[in-house]
Amino acid sequence: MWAALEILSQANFWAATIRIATPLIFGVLGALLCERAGVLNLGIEGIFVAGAMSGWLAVYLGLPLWGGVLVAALVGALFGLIHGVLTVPLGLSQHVTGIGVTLLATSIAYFGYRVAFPNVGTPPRIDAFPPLDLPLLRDVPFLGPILGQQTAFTLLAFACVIVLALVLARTPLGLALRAVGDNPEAVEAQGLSVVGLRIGAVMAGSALMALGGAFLTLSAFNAFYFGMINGRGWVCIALTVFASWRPGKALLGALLFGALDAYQLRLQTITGGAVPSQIFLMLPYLFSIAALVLLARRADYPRALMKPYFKGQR
Amino acid sequence: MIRFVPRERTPVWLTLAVSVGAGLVALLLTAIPLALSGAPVLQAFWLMVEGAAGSGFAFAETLTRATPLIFTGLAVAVAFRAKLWNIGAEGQLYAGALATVALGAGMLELPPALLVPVVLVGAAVAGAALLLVPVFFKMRFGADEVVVTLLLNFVVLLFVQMMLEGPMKDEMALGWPQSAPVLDEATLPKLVPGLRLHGGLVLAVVCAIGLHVLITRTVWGFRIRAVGENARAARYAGLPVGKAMALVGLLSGGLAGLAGASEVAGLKGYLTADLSPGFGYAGIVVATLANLSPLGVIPAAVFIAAVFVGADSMSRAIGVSNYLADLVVALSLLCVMVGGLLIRFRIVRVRRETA
Amino acid sequence: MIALTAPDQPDRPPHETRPLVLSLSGITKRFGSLVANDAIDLDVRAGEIVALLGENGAGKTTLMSILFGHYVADEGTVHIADAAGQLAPLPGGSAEAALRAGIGMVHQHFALAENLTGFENIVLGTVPLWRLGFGKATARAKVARLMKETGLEADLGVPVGRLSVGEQQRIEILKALYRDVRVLILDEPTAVLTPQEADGLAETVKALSKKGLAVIFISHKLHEVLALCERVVVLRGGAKVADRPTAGADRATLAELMVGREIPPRERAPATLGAPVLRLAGVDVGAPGERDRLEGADLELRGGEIIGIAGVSGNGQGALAALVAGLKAPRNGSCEIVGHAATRADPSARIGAGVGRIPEDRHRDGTIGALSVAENYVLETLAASENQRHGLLRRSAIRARAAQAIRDYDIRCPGPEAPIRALSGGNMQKVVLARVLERAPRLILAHQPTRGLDIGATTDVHRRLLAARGRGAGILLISEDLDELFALSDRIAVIHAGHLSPAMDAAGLDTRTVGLMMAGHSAEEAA
Amino acid sequence: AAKAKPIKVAAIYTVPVEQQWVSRIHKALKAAEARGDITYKFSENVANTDYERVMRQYSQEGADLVVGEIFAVERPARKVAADYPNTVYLMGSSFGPTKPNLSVFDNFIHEPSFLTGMVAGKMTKSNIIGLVGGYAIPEVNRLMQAFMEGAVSVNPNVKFLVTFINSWYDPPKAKEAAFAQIDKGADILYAERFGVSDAAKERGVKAIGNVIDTSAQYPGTVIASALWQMEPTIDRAIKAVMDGTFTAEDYGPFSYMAHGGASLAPLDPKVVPPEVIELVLVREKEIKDGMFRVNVNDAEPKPTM
Ligand SMILES: Nc1ncnc2c1ncn2[C@@H]1O[C@H](COP(=O)(O)OP(=O)(O)OP(=O)(O)O)[C@@H](O)[C@H]1O
Ligand SMILES: Nc1ncnc2c1ncn2[C@@H]1O[C@H](COP(=O)(O)OP(=O)(O)OP(=O)(O)O)[C@@H](O)[C@H]1O
Ligand SMILES: [Mg+2]
Ligand SMILES: [Mg+2]
Repeated sequence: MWAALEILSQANFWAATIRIATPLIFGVLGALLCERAGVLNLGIEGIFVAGAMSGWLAVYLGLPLWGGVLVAALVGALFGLIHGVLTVPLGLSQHVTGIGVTLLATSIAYFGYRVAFPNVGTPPRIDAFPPLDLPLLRDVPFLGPILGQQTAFTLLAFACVIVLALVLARTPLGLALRAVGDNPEAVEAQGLSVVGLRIGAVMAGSALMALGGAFLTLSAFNAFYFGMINGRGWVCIALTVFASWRPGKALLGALLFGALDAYQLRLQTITGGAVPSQIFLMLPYLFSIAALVLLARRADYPRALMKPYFKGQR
Repeated sequence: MIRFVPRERTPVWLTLAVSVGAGLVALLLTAIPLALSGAPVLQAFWLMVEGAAGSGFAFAETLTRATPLIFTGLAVAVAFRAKLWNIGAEGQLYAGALATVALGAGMLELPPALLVPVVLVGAAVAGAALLLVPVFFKMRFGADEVVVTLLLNFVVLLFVQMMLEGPMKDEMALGWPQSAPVLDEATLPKLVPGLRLHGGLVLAVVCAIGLHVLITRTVWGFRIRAVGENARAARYAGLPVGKAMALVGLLSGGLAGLAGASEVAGLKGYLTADLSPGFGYAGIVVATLANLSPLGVIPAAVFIAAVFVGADSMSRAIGVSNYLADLVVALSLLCVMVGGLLIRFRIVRVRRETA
Repeated sequence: MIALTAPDQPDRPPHETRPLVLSLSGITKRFGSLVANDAIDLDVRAGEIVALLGENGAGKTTLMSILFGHYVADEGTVHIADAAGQLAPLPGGSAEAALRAGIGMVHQHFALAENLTGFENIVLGTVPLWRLGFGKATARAKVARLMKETGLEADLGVPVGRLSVGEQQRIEILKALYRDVRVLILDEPTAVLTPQEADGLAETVKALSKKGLAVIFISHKLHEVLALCERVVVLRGGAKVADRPTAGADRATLAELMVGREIPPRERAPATLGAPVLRLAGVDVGAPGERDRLEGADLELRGGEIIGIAGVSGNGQGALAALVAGLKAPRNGSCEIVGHAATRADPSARIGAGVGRIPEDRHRDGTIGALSVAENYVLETLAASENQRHGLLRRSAIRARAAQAIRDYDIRCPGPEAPIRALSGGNMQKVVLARVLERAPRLILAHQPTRGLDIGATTDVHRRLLAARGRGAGILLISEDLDELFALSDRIAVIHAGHLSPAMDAAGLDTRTVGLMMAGHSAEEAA
Repeated sequence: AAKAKPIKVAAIYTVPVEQQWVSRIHKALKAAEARGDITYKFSENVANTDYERVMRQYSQEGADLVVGEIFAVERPARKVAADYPNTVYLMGSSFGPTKPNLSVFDNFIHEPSFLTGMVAGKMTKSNIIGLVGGYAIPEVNRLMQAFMEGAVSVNPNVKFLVTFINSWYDPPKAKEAAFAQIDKGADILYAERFGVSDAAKERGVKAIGNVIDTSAQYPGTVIASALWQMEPTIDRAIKAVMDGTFTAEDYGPFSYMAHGGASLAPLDPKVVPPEVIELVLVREKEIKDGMFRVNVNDAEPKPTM
């Protein structure tokens, strides 16, 4: 019992929490941006794959690490454009288009990887983002070791939380994005383009999702594997509701999920013999469901979520 | 600038032309990766057709793969009709499969005429029970069912793994995590000797017809549609909204559960954790292609299955990486969806200037 | 703020010499085979208030939507004066262009983002999107000045979704004025306002027009039109059939112009009272903190009479209606409906007891848009043996009865199989009415039964309600339209802040008294 | 009947060819192709639902030899083999061969795994060794068990941590699992999955390789590896097909050290103390000579802390 609690006092546990949470932070931010504008983006799982693959490939082919990050974002935005065009002006079902985009992005990434590397034994590697070297913080007890294990890519995630929160809350663009997810007619009637705003939001959101994937191949690890996204995208969709579509809560949700995952990995090493490993692996999902059920009443959905808007039609 | 104007009626030739056109565009797009990987494009297309329907074997394989898709497609169609966004058919499929081996692998000793129905009902109940949880959460707490059903997929899959490594593990399988095989008495009959086609297909078609009748002809079907279209008005009109949603949950989860039973008792014979390569998710695609019509689910499922089986065997025949198959499915899906749009709407160019 | 800061002109120049600000010519718009606008010409001058009249579906909203760039005309041109007063063509299909040219529109169905505050809704789209901030201080000052100048008061700091319709309406207008418009379109702005609010709006509009603003005013309430507008333009079947000064016109002539035939007057026989069908004693509905609640209500409604409930919406009518309709249960007190004690929230039990319910919002509560007319017609009686046998729908029988109702009630629609969402509001309401009256209910709840309906449809609804009363049904009529209340009710009760006044004989009441009571004065003070 | 070279070989894998296990088969077949002995086609990531169809398609096309892994499709695979007597099958399987044309193999590299366990047992200072695996299947359990047995054989005080991540390819997750074990005190990690050695390298602890040799990528970190060579198995099967002598047999033994199917990667004296190397080499010789038998234990390994 004591050992189970003691885990919480380890700096390494918190460091792991942040590492595990980082791709989720990107993913949840991306998903909430899309949904704030009224578009559910189930393409997320595939966009993660495409981001992981393209970011990694770019670096493998010689681009600097941040170049890889940029490439991943652009690839994500491209799939966002596909999803956006199909669901916004064409008004196709957001569920199915999303699943289609996941299939498309995944299969393009896999097929492309296999065409590029037909004969590899072990997947080739790159030099990933190194852990941060923070001259002053390094010596701060507890916090120093936690931050010292992170990379600059993680800082980008935190920066994105702040930027997105500010944009949504404070800027004219944020105002328009929130409005278009609530009532596109209101946006149209104020002379703004519903299609432009929504596609833009989906592209930007998808770029963020792709960064989540790229984090896995450029920072958390240094090679691309088939199947390595392993459902992380879907988890982000769940966390978006948990986060009530707010960037701050998105950060919280991702960290919570990361903490649960880091915790179960440690708990497994203690009690793994007695309890099937699957029980631990279920924990984060069960916890998410419980949290959702408890918080559901307070979640305020973007009212226009999943509702296509056609100008000049009622 | 373009606008979509709903068509008052769609001529048959247009439906045909658009369907063919969508297929052609999908092929055109597929030609790009094919050409990039240096494959003979035209031959590849021919091989695709051959692979999906070029022989009795090929077509039976297509139908075999379509069978679970019909079930999950129906499961999604009935749920989406009622605006119950069930993304959890995958998990419900596994729940049904689990029930199938639990009941059919030796626990009960009954003649086939009894054991098969018992197993099917058990699987349906298991799938339904799994969906009723999110339905309850939705009705009682307003919890978003998209998310809950999605997350339950993970939980169920882990649970299945746990059972297969633990209590339900087949000791005869030499350690590999799989269940004991279902008894012969619980096995769905094969339709054609030597082919994998099995009784699940017949059951799937029967379910589709049954669901069609239920939705269009019965009082409860009416209630489901009414609740789905406008739950507020349905409640105002005194319809039993809660019961209708529960019924939808039962039907949807039950059908997905049957998909699991059909795969286990009809095809595989036992349960492994990789029973389904995403049949539950594909069900969403199938249902939407079918425009949520139960009868439409059948051709939609066959279409998706044919594209996959055809593209998969084509990739093998010309020696291109078989990841191509998923790519072809994705492209076909998106093209067909855009095509469906052209069938439902007229696209009108509008002038910007009125000068 | 060109329009509002222009020097006040106490002595307006005569009509013709005022400059032209807007000129539509030959506007035609078709939806499929339907001609919604048929070669319409319309000129509007600065400072003019023009009424646009017509039946439901006559094409008023369509014409204005073209002007505002929501629709694109198939033929015809729009010219609008630029800042220098020069007429220039307006590019079609762009709300942005319309806004830039100085056109503002208050939509029939509000175009507000409910998750934004009033202030945010107003400034939305007025600042380039890529700007980091939007000069909140200046914007706030401008809105404050506008509110002061126009007297349009609203809480700008809370999400719009939490405001009353009246406040939302005011924000819609402020939103348009904030853009310094020269032409303001008001599409049925008073349909959801209380009489007091409507009067206030009229004053505001008058003041604005004095400063040079041109106003196009759409309403089905002819007395408002007569009081406010200088000129009326009438559309019928998409075509312009009249364009004349208001002076010298009366309600009857306008109605006839719109409908193209004479409107028969309502006939109201004296009441023959039956047994009580609704009895409330000390009934509470809704939690104490709730806005729309009922506290200690006493009421007795008998067969053969109509009791009108007057009140500003949000004062408890919703709770009362929900109680009678079976959506809510009484928290305290006793409630007896057609001889049964109503203790639970159970709509189907109410229907079974013989209550006919006409909901306030026919789109959200009354009908299911995607289902057919026939299906909506039998929505409440599915389980009845004439509609089903062994759980199977008797589809041809249902269709036949719906076809009969379509004939009886003169419901204009393509047929019983047409989805009800394709029907106009008036015709939709007739389907609801047919459904309710079919079973000869003992008690009828009529909640805003004619909101948004044109004069023809309104008259028809009134006629049907009176006929039901004649058959011995008791009718609880909840309405914000005092004219309607006085025209139909035998007795009138006023609801304010959850408190229901005793029902008073309508013959002894006047609109002023009721208006004061609606504002919270007691009966004694008001009298 | 004898067949002229190159014979037609098709392989069906249920995972991508990068997966360690499958990569060994793929590599051996590629080598045979390079020699000109065979023409080689493969399908990777084939779902078990599709496995039978793919088997039939290759058989139908006239493949002489079909290689693959039928752990989850044992029964249907045997039916297919019976239907195509002109094709022979060499399949990874938990069961025995089926006459006349289906042979089986498996990764029996528990012997070198035992030896790597000895290295680990000798070299751990904390007496805590961590094992991170994908799924607890026999092919994984067997090696982990042998490894643990080897470690205990030289160091009875050693304790084990075991984590399964429930995925074949999630290196970031495997890495986190490894970090968790290091935090718990493990100073040697058994790297069943990609990602574990990376964690070891980052934290400066040691790792034990498995199936493939990654010591070049992690110099000084990976201190010993148990390797699997599929060449003896594959080459024998190819030869049998060419000679027309292929029969249903168990190729399992050809993955044993004695046949060169399994080996211990060379131990680096700069990393592993000479006395340990010596101990291990003695045991290796005993195994090869048949003087020492390593148990095949397919039970799921449990942590012992
Ligand atoms: N988006 C649309 N698609 C098809 N038809 C339409 C559309 N909008 C309007 N119409 C048609 O145009 C006609 C005019 O409708 P419009 O809304 O302009 O009427 P209106 O005069 O504003 O009626 P009301 O008084 O009820 O507001 C309607 O009869 C309708 O058939
Ligand atoms: N989406 C649509 N497609 C086709 N016709 C439509 C559509 N929406 C409205 N209409 C047509 O518009 C006409 C008028 O519709 P509208 O909603 O303006 O009626 P209304 O009387 O104004 O309703 P309300 O009183 O509720 O505002 C109807 O005759 C209907 O046929
Ligand atoms: Mg209108
Ligand atoms: Mg209207």
